[in-house]
Amino acid sequence: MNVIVEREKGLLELEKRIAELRTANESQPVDMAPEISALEQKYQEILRDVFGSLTPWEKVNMARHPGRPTSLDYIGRLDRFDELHGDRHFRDDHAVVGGFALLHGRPVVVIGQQRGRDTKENLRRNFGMVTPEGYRKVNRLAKLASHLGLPIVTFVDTKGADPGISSEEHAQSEAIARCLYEFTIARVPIVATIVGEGGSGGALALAIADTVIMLEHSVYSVASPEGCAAILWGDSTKAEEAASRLKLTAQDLERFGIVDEVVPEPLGGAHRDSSGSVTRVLAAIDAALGRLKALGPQKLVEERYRKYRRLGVWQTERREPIETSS
Amino acid sequence: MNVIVEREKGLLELEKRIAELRTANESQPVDMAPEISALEQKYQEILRDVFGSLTPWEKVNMARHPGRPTSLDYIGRLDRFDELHGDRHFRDDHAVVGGFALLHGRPVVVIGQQRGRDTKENLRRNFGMVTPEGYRKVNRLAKLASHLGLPIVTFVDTKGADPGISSEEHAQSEAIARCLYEFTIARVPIVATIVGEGGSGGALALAIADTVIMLEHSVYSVASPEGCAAILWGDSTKAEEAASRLKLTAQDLERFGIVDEVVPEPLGGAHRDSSGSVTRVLAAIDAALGRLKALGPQKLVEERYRKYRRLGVWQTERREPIETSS
Amino acid sequence: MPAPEWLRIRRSKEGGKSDAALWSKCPDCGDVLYRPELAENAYVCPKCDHHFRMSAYDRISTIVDGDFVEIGNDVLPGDPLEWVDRKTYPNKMQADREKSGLSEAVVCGFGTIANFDVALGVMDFHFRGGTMGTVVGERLALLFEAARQKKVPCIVFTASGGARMEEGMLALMQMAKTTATVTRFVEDGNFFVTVLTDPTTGGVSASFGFQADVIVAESKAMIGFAGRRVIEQTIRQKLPDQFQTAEFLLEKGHIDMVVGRRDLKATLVRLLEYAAGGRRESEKRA
Amino acid sequence: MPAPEWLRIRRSKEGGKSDAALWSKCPDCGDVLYRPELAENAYVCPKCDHHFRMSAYDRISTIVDGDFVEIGNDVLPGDPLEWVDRKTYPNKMQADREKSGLSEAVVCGFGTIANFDVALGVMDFHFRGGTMGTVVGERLALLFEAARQKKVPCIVFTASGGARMEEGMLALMQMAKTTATVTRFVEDGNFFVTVLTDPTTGGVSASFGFQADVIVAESKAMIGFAGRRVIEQTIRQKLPDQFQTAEFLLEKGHIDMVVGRRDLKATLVRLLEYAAGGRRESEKRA
Ligand SMILES: [Zn+2]
Ligand SMILES: [Zn+2]
Repeated sequence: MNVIVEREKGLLELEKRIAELRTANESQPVDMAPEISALEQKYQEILRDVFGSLTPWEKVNMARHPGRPTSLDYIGRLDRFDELHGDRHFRDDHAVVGGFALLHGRPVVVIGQQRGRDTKENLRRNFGMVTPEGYRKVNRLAKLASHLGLPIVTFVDTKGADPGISSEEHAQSEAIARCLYEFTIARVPIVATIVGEGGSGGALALAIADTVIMLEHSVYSVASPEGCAAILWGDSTKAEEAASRLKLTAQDLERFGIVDEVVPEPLGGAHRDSSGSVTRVLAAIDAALGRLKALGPQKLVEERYRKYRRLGVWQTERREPIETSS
Repeated sequence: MNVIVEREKGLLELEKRIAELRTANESQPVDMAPEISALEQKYQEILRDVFGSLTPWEKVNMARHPGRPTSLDYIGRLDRFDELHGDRHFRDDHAVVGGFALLHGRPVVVIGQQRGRDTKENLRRNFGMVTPEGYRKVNRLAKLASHLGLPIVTFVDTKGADPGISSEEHAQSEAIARCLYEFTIARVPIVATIVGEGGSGGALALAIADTVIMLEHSVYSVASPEGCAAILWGDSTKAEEAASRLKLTAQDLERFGIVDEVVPEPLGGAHRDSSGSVTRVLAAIDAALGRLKALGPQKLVEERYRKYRRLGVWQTERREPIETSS
Repeated sequence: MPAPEWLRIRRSKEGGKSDAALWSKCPDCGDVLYRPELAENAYVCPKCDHHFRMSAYDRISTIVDGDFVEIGNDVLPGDPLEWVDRKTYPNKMQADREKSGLSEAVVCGFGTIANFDVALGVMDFHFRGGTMGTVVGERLALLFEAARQKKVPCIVFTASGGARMEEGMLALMQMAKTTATVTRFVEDGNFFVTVLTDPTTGGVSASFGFQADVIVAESKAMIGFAGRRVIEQTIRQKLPDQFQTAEFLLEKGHIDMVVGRRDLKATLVRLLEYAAGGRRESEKRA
Repeated sequence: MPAPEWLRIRRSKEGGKSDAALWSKCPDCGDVLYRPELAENAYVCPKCDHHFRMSAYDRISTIVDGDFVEIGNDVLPGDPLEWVDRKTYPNKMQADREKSGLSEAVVCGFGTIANFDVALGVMDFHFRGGTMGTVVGERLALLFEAARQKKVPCIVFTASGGARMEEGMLALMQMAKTTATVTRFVEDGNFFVTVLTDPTTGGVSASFGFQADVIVAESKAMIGFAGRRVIEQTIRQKLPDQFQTAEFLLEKGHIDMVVGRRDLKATLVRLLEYAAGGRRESEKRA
C-alpha cells in the first residue's frame, strides 16, 4: 500500500466537497463564499501539514506513486519523437523506450525507463524493470547518438534491473556493464533525469551523465529499500528503516555531488501538476544541454571522467589531489 | 552418398589385398615381390585415373569427405591453443571454435568453423552451420584481436549459415553483416583458409581477409550446389549440374582474384595424408602472415579495401580506374 | 570520376501496354484495382493497405523532391561464368531489361528529399528478383564512395532474393565490396539508412541491409536471411504466416521501425533532420 | 602520487589461532582437512576439487612470482552516511579488519607473473562480503590509472556480494568510477583480464567484472547479477543447483573460460604471452 496514495484519499474527499459547494453556491440565494474560502484555507493547511516535509520513506512512496509522470509523459511532451526499437539481436524490451526527438527544437536521442500505470501496462513494461535486451537497446542508441553527434537525454525510473531467470541467462551483468562503458566514453553531452525511482545498477546504466537532474521527491538508491533491508537484516519489511538510512533523497545526493540539480515539485508531488512538472523538467534539461553545448567531445569526456573519478568519501594520508589528467 | 567415399571403397579393397599379400609374402618360400609390385603399380594407376582430375561435383564431395581434415585438425596442430568461448550474451556456439594460439611461434587469434565426423559430433557442431550466436563470437574475437594487435587466422568449412527458425529469430542477417563489417575494418592482418566447403555468406563471414588460401580440392560457392539448383530450377537434385556451372573450384577462384593461393593436396585428397596436408596449410598461413607483417594497420586496411573494391566483372564506358583512395 | 549522366526521373512504363495490364488484382483482399489509380496511391491497395512491389523509378519519384541524378548506369553486366542453363545469362538479362525497363537490379544516384541532399540507391525486384551481382555491387559501391566524398546521408531501399547465382562467387563478393564502401562511409561519421522492402533476404540483408545506422522496414515486408522455403524444407513443417514479416522482426528487436509506404517520405525527412541537426551541433562543438 | 609502501606478501594468519581452526570441513565431500595442507594445495580440496574461498594475500602469493608492491593501502574508509543499525558502520569495519587482517575488501598493487609486469587487484570476500564501497572503488581506480601509465596488463580477481549498503549511493557510484578508469585503460590498447571467483554478483559483476578483454571464471564459482535468493523470491521457486555457476555461464556464452585454481597461474601466463606478442607485433607494424 502506497502511503502517499492513502493520505490523498482523505484529501480527495475534501477536494470533492469544496468543488460541490462551489457548484451549489452558484445557484443558491445565500452566498457561502466566505465559508468555502475558509474550507479552502483549511485544505491548504492540511496539504502543507501532510506533504510539507516528507520522510525518506514517504519520498520512496511518492516516487512510486501511480499518478507520477513517467518517462513517456516527458517524451510525449517533446516537440517530436521517433521511436527506435530493439537490440538488433533478440527482442524489443518495452521497459525501455528510446529514439530520436526534438527537445525545445534541439535534436537529441532520448532514452527512458518506462513502468506501467495499470496491471496490463505493467506486464507489458515489466514494471519498468529492464532486461539485458533493453540495456542492449540503450547501449545501441547511445552509440548511435555518439555516431551522429546527438546529445543523449535519459529518464530514469526503475526499481532495479530485471532479476528474472532469463535475464541472468542473457547476461544481465554484461549488459549493464557495457552501458556504463558506453556512457563513459560517449563523445556527446549526456543529461540524465531521475524522474521516479532510481534503483541500483539498473538505474545507473542510464545515468552516467554530464548533468544529473533529479525531481525534488524522486529517490535514487544503491538498492531498493526492500532489497537493502533483505540484504542487511534478512527482512524486507524493514524497508522504511532502510530508506531512512540510505540517504536516497535528492537533497542528500546533491550534497554528495551525485546530483547536479534538483527540480522542485508542487506541494503534494509532481502528479498534482503533471503538466507543470514536465515543463519544469524539460526546461532544466534544455538549460543543461545549453550549458554543455560549448564543450568539444574531448573536453566533455574529460570533465565527465573527472566528475566520476572523484566521487566517494575516504581517508588518506596523501595530500595531493587524485590524478585525473588524461 | 558421397561419390568420393564410394570410389574409395573399391580402392580400399585393393589396398587391403596388397597389404595382405605383403604380409603373407614374408612367411612364404615363393617370392611374390614382382607380382605385388605390379599390383601396386596398377593401384597407383587406378588412383591417378580416379582422382587425377576431379570434376567440380567430385570436388564438392571431396570437400565434404568425412575424413577430410577439419578446422580442429589444423588448430590441434598449432604450437598452442587457448579456446575462448561465447558471444558474451546468449550461448557458446560449438559450430565455431576460436581463441588465442601460437602458429609457428607467432601469437594469433584463430577462428574456425567446425563440423563433426559422426552423428553425435555433428549434432553438437550443428553440421558446421553457424548460428547468430556463433557469428557474434566470431565478431567479438575479431574485435579482441584488433584490440590486442594480434593477426586473425580463420578456417572456413561450412555448407552455409544455419537456416533454422531460431537463427532467423536471433537475426542471422545482422550477425553475418556485422562480421563482414568487422573483418573489413580490423587493423590487423587476416589470413583465411578454405579447408573444406565454403558455402555462401555463412562462409564469407569468416573470409574477408588480406590473404585467402584454399586447398586444391576445397570448394567455395555463392550457394551450395543443392541450394543453387533449388533456387534456379526448383530441383535440388540437380546439384551436380549446378556445381559444374558455379565455378566453385580453387582454380576458378584463383583466376577471378578471389583466392590468392592454392595449397596442393596429395593424390586422392587431403585426408590421404592429413598430417602432411595440415603441415602444408599451416606453412602457407605462416608465410602469408610473414608477408603481411610489414604493413602498418592503415596500409593493411587500405590494401584490403582495394582488393575487395575491385572484385567483379562488368562493362563500362569509363576509362578511369575505380577510385580507391581513402 | 567521369561526368555523371543526367537523367530526369521517369515513371516506368509497366502496365501501360495492354488493356488487361491496366487492372491489377490485390493478392490480399482480392479487389481489382485500376493501375493508374494504384500508381497515384503509391501502389498501396486503398482497400486493405496491401503494399505492391514497386519499380525503382516509381519509388524514386515518390521519394525525391524532383530531379534525380543517376550514377553508375554506365556500369553494365558481363557474363563472367559464361552461364548457360535453359537460357544463357545474357539472354535472361535481355528479357529482364525488356520486361522492367531497367539496365540492372539497382538504380543509384543523387537527389534531394525535402531539400536535404541525399545519396539514394533503390533495388528493383522486377529485375532478376533484385539479386545482387557485380553491377548491383559496383553501382552501390560507387554510390557510397560518392556519398562519402559529398558527406551526404545515404538511403538504400532493398528488395532482393539474395546473391545472383549466375555470377557465382563474384556475386557473393559484392557483399564484401558493398561492406567495404559502407564501412568507410559510416566510420567517417555519415548517416546511413536502409529501407527494407518486400522481399529482402540473403546476401543483401546479410550485408549492407543490416549495416545501417537506422533500419526501417516497410509494412508486411518479408525479411530474413534464409528463404522461407529453405527453412520449411529444413525443419519439414510449415512456418506461421507472421514469420519473417517486418512486424515480426520489430518485435524480435531486429529493426528500428516499421513504416507504411504513405508515411515513408515524411519519416525519412524527420530522420534526415535529426542527422543534420547532429552534424550541425558537432561542428559547433568541434 | 606518494611513495608506495613496500610490502612483502604474507600468508594471512587465519586458521592459526586455535587447534579447532587447524581443521576445515569440506562443504562438498565432507572430508575434514588439515588447514596447513589445504593452504599448500591452494585451498583446493584434494579429494573432491572443491575450491575454498581464498584470502587476498593468499591469492596474491599463489599468482605473483615474488615481491608485490601494494598501492592504495593508504586509502581508508570513511563513514559518509553515518550509518547505524545494530552496530555502527565503523564498528562493523573494525570487526572485519580484525577478522580478516585486511584494511578493506580489495588489495591492489604491482608484481610480476612469470616475469611479466602486471597490475593486480584482488578482492576478498572475508571483508564485508567483498562489497564495493568507496575504498574498493578508489583503490581499483588508482590501480587502473597506474597500470595505464605503466602500460602493463591488469588482472582483477573479483569476489563480491555487490555494492556496500552502508555507503549508499556513494557505493553505487564506484561502478561509475571504476568504469571510467577501465575505459581509459582499455581504450588505450591495454590488456584487461578478470578472474571471477566465488561469488561475484551485483555492482561488481555489472561493472569491471564484465568489462574485461578476457573473462576467466574459477571452477564452480557462483556468478550473476541478482543474488540467487532474490531471484528465488521473485519467481517463488527453487533454482537448479547449476544456475549461475561458472560452468553454466560458459555454456550460455558469458565468459571466455572456466579454469581450475591449480591451472590458473599457467593460464594467466599464457594470456599475458599472447597480449605481449600482440603488442610487440603492433609496435613493429606501427
Ligand atoms: Zn487489397
Ligand atoms: Zn572436498
